[in-house]
Amino acid sequence: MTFLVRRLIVLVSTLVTVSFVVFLIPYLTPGDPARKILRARVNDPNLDAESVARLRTQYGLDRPLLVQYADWLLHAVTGDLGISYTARSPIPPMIVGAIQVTVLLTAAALIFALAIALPLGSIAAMKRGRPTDTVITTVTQGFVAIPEYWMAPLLVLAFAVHLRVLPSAGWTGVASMVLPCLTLAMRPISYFTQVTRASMADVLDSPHIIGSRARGLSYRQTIWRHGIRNALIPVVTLFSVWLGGLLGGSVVVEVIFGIPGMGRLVYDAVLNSDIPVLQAAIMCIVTLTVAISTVTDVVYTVINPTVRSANVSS
Amino acid sequence: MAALLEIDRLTVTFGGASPVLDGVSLGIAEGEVLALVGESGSGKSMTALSIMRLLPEGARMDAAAVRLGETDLVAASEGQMNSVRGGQASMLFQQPKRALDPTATVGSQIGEPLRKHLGMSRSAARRRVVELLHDVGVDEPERRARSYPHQLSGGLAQRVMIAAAMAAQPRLLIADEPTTALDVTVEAQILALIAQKKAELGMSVLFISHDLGVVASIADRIAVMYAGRIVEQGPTAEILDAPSHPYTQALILCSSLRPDESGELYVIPDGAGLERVSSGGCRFQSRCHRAVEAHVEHHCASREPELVAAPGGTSGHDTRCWAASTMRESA
Amino acid sequence: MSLLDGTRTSALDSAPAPVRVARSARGRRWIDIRTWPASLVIGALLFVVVVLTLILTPWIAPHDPAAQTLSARLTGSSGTHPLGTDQLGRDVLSRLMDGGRFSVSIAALTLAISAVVGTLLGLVCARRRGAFDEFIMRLTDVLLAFPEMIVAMFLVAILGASQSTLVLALVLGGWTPFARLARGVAIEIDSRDYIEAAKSLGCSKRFIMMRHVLPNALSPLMAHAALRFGHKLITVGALSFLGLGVQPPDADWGSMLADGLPYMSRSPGLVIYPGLAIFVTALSVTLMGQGINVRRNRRT
Amino acid sequence: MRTLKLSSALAMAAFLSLLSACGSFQTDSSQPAKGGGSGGDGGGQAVISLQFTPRANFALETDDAFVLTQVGCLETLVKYDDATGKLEPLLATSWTQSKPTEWDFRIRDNVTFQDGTKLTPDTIASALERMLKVEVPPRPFTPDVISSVTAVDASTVRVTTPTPSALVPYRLAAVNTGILAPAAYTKSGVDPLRHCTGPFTPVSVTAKQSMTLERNDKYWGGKAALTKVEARFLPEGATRATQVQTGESQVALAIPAASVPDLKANKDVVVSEAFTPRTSGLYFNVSKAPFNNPDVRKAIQSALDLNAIAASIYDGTAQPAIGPFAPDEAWAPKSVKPVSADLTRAADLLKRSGHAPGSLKVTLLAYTERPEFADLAAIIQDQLEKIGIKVTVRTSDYAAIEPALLGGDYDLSLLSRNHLTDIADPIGFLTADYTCKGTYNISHYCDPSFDAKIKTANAESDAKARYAIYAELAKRLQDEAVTAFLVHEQTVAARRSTVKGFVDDPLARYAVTKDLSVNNG
Amino acid sequence: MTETDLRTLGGSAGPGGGADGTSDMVVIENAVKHFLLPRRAFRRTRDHVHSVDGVSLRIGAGEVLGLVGESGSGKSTLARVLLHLAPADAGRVVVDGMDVRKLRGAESKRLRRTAQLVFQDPHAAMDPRMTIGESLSAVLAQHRMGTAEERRKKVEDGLREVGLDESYVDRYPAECSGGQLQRVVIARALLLGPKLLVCDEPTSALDASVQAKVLNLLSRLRREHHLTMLMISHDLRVVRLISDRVAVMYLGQVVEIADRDQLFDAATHPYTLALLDAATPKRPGSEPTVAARGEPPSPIHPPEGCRFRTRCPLATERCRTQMPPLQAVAPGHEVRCHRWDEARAALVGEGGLVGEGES
Repeated sequence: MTFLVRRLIVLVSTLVTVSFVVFLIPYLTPGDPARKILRARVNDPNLDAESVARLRTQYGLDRPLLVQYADWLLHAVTGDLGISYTARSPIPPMIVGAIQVTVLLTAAALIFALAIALPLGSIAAMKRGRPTDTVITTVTQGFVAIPEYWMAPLLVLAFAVHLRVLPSAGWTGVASMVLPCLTLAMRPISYFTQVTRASMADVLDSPHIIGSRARGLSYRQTIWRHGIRNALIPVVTLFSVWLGGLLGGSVVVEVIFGIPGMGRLVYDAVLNSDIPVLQAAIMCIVTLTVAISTVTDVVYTVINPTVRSANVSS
Repeated sequence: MAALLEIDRLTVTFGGASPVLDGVSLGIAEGEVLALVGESGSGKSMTALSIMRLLPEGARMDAAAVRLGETDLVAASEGQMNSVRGGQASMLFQQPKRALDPTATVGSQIGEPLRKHLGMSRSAARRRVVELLHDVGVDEPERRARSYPHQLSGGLAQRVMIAAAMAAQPRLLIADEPTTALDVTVEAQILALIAQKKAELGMSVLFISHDLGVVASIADRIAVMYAGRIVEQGPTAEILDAPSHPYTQALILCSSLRPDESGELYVIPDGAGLERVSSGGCRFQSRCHRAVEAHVEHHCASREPELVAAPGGTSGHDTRCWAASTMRESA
Repeated sequence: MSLLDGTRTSALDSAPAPVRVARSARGRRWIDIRTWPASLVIGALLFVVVVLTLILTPWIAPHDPAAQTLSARLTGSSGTHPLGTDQLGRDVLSRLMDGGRFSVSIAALTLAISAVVGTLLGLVCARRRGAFDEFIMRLTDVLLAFPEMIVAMFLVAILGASQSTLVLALVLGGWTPFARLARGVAIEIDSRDYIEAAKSLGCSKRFIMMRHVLPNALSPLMAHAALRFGHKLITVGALSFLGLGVQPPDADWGSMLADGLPYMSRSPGLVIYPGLAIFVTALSVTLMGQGINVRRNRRT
Repeated sequence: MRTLKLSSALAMAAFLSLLSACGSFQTDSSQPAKGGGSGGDGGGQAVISLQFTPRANFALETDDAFVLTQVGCLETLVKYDDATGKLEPLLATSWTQSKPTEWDFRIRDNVTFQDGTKLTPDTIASALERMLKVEVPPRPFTPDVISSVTAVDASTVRVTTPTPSALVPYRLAAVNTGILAPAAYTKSGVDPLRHCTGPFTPVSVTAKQSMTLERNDKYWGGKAALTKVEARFLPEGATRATQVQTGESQVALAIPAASVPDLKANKDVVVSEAFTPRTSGLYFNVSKAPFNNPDVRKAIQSALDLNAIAASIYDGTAQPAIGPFAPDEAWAPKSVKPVSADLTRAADLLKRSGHAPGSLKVTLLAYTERPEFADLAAIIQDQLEKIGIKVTVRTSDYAAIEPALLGGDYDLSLLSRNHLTDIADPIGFLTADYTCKGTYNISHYCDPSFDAKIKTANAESDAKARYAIYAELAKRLQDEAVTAFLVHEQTVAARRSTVKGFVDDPLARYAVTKDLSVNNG
Repeated sequence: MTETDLRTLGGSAGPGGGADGTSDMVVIENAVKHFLLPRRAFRRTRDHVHSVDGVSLRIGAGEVLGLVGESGSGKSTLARVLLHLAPADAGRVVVDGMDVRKLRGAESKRLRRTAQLVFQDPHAAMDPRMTIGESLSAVLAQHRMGTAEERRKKVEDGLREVGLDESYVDRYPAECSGGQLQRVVIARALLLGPKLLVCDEPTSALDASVQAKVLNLLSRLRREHHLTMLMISHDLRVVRLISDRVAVMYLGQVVEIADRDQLFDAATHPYTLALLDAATPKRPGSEPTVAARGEPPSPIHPPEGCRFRTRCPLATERCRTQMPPLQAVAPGHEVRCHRWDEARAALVGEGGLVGEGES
């Protein structure tokens, strides 16, 4: 499986590059980097110059940058992500909790989007050029242009304030997921529908559909056996791209609905200049995103034999 | 010989445009190979797809009759058609690799008609697929059954298509330019394979090609199409040796690539575009050297000739030309 | 790692835009609006109206967008204030027009920089291949791994919130899709016979780039740019909404929307109008992008 | 086979999402019922929306202590009653100054922590000693002002100070000095679950989201009315307001001014406004031109229309300022009126200072943490424009502008200051903000006579006399226009009309109390 | 022959010269072109496609060489090597006295004026966004020839020469049929007055009636412009029609080369014989004959020894181990086969081969 190996190399090198940039954050932000780094280690924002000098040696901040980086990376890899300035507590539990929330939120929104978009896109493709297609295409295209921070307040106004059927904020159960998921799903619905429609249309036009019908498969069987899978290939890719993209992209929704996810965590870290949390959160998001894209490539390979043998066989 | 396939006045139209097929009538006897010959755009493939009722969306098909054996293909329900396709009638395509689903193994696709038409179990179908592949001359059939279309060469893919087409032992094989995309040495192999299978199964073949040379060895009869019409049909030898329609004659001359005394190859004159042709006269009229001859000119421009027995031809040799009788003499 | 090169790029933000170049164009000029698909016409019209309004704001705005009347705050629409007034008694319509200048120009600026940088890099990659290409493509891999909002927030953390941070943040990740698309299209076009023909006819590399590659690559790139524009506009708004973008006293649609949230039930217009402005503007360019794609596919 | 792979991939995705679902909801498996449902005996259940999110693992030296007192869990030895301005017993029943540097507190009997351990002077002493040793001790209770805490006998705790101090009981009213059971202090932080003495027992916490509490049936002060409380941590003010609007919460604290009219319009909601010792002002950098000239400052003071400001962006929830202290405060100067807007006077003053209209260009800093400051800055910009002062507004987060403020490298800045930061006495505020060596002297104001007055006040044990000095100093700040005080803020809380017994604490210490009940009929 | 020799020869041939056929317009010696396949992780070596693997050829001035082979035989690559569109990895390629592998700057422009290419698919060979007039006059502009007016006139003349009227100047490629567009492509190739025309399957995408027309045009142009031509086709009949000599390629190598008549009448390589057999018009009803087994192996891993051995009915042990050399079997007739002397007798049946019964 040289293909997998190659993907892993890209994955690791990406992470190393990104981690170096992330490591440099305290050096890039204004102020004394040593103080900022120490702040995370010793929990004292008001260090005098003497103790800074002492701690600088104690924590090895006077070593060459690359040595420090290696040290930092080693700590990070072993789960020691430092202490949050604001929370004064170890970071990993914060990240784990936030990631679970965001992954659940995004996955739910995307699965919802798929559930809407796959049938819509397929129907549009099968009714190409007819009014059904026009309506589906036009409406879903419009979804792209809806800002989440516009839709969310309007949804809250409608469903929480006026109708009072759904909670306006929080993360306390399935009901509280409905509005955030709906908000988050709008743009994916649009993209998924369009991609499904296009790829389904491509598949419907491809000669192998005629080929399979000429072997006696009914239209339905043909679409089911030879259409859907082919049409799904680009959708699967898109799905995971969104999954990765939304890990950090759900900030707005998390803020509006008061959801304690990754976006909110990073947002707070930025507002409070909580550098260790920022570093840890960005590393985690990037790791996840890259991992997802790797998994996607593998899944893509599994469902698309054309790529598989090119990658796998010699 | 009883006619296995009979097509009577088949017309296919897209939207409001002039028909791509205009009253095509054909018959293929049991065990016979009929070659449908013509240039690109003449309607050969449309004829094939009409028989299978697989015309693209938006096409309108009218026919007095299209009959395969006892089945009326015009009146047949979609369900009946599904059992005809791949069952009684199979099809080969010009680009075999593209006619196979790239995401499914070759074996599973050959197995489809077995399971569908013969009701085989999955495992029985799998065993039979290997036999079929072996029968069409594929080496290592077990391994090949597990491979994907893109892993096959063109010739191999066409063998796979043949295996799939033969799976349910059809009575009619429609081969739509099955060798055009192949190298010449491989083309010969595929032609031989089709001939061999035809002999083994005793099936009829509708062989579509633009190449008269390819057709010569495999066809019993030839039908020549021009602009959506059959312009001439008859026994292979007679069509090739004594064509009675000026288009057939021109096509043979062109295809032979034999220069005349001045070293020039024969060239069919440019005519009006096809869209102008159906104004009532003979469709070939504007390109036909015969049409200028005074005594037939009148008819050629105003009335389209019927497909009638070619003068001096044997029975079954029909032609669609006002000047057919004078043609023979000059040929 | 070419396996997703084509698909990944456009997947996130553009609708299906397979890297395909018109093989045989009907020889119609762009100017001929009669050949434009409806979505392109409607989108372009809307966009022109929006842009003209924003350009002419200093002359046509009914009020000074900064003029306050604290005694007449949060009024509904009236003759003097067609869209009412905000929490400081400023004219909402004038502020919308003024705020739009920030939103649209920042989105346009980031897009323009991204598109030019990305396209040039992509074309150079396609031409040079080798190590440079490899490096740039790996770089796009890395940058694509960053969700855009995270990049923006990362930069805000480093540089502080400001308009220039906003532009920088959006350009940083924004050029990558253009680079990939341009590279893909250019490589695809490069493999065409007419490029080989031009080479064999002794045409200069410059000529091939300018007359063959660029014109043929232009329409997919334009479609992509149009589809990206709406996205940029929304992202700019999102960052301002979160207080990480345009900083007061300047206001763009995103920050106006955020400012209006507390007054939503008293004066829904404060939330609805800025959102609507973003929506309509984003929609107009998206329609244009779709139209260009439709037009392109029609030619194929 | 192919289909199998595809479906297994999908199944895996579904499984993963399920997994994470379990993960993220597991901590609140004991979901409280939606608020308002009446409980079996008495006051039912309530959901309360709080402004602060515990961020420091409930370390009591941080603001997290406020959360724990607000929800009715954490208790201090002494309680400062804001209404009367007096100290009340809580965990301590009485206190005396045995020596100038020693205070003895008598501990209430029969108080047990929610985990069953008994409250003893020893547990109190070790809890407070611990507080003195943390890396950043809370301001009211630092080693600078407290030397040690010891248990004297079975019912007495002694607090020793380095210098004579009259304010020790006030210090022990600060929420940071609340007492938790010994088991609460763990290596990884403070665990408040079942470790309080208050009327409600915290049973579960969802990080950054909520805390669930049950009634402490063994509370020393008697059973509380509510059986169950869910406290939600909602940092967005508008969200808290919405929660009460929709009835998702019964009580919400710190309602932003903008939401007040909406809530007032809702007949199911009761809005209460209460005093808070917080005044926002336009701070001048008096160390440098042009604001070293009192006339310029006074010109600006006169140009501002405080009534319009209070009525507009504060939506009537704030009062025009008469100085650093609000009129009702004990140490406020009597019968002082806000400076009324007088553009003519302002123009004259400006002319007297030698600045022609239009010649003055200054920069105004505003920080984003106070959402109203952006609008406030816009108003000030607009109003100063009228007397020909050109103001450029720069907004950014507080951390970014603090160096400029402390370093004296700015012209004008908006600040909102709490003048009872440490204890219920404004001396800390006056010292930090306006003495020459003040640690937070943003104005860079320095007047030895002012410092001398402060010194006198510090030594004065008679409250009345002290307050008189404060009033004098406050008037001075206002008259010299050291700071252009804008408005006295108020805290606004909202509750459903079914809620009874709610008191909005101006110091944000208490919200859920024994007496709070929800009556759903 | 040294390089200087070639230069003088090439120079002396001059425009329109070399009709006597004594000088060489093209000399290819041991040309090699391998295409590298993408690198794979943890493989030291990279696979490559042996497209052209040691080909030597000469084309005399004014001569037409036919080049025959199946897909993957490397004939198109050879054309690109010749025109320096796909630079050779090794060997020597000389066109009209210019060593194309060493051309720089102005010299390479001279190669472009000397040698031109006609493509298989005329639609792909024209930029869809440019009118025919734009496409053609751009070529002249690139070579700084004439004013805009002169260029337009020259383009119209060029189009007229291939039988198209000036209305085509303003047409877009999509508005032309394949046959018309192929003529445009030919007109474009002739604009710069080349001496050498490389035709890569110029008629295989066209219908029979159009094919004849284009072939007639090429014959006429060849006569009128004294063109040297390399005529590449998989169709022996096309090559026979127009070529003076014919070379047959298989998997990157020339396996047989001879004068046209010699090749068609006395071919001795089994592969040539198979091609000839496939091209022979079949009598109606005759069984298709199959003269080569299987399909061409992958050019990534060509067989050891003789490359045709896997499909050759005459293959022996020797063919497996030894690559046969290209050996002269008659004047101007070279074959790469160990068993050339027996092949013809063994493989050609009673009826003979192409054309033998007819011509």
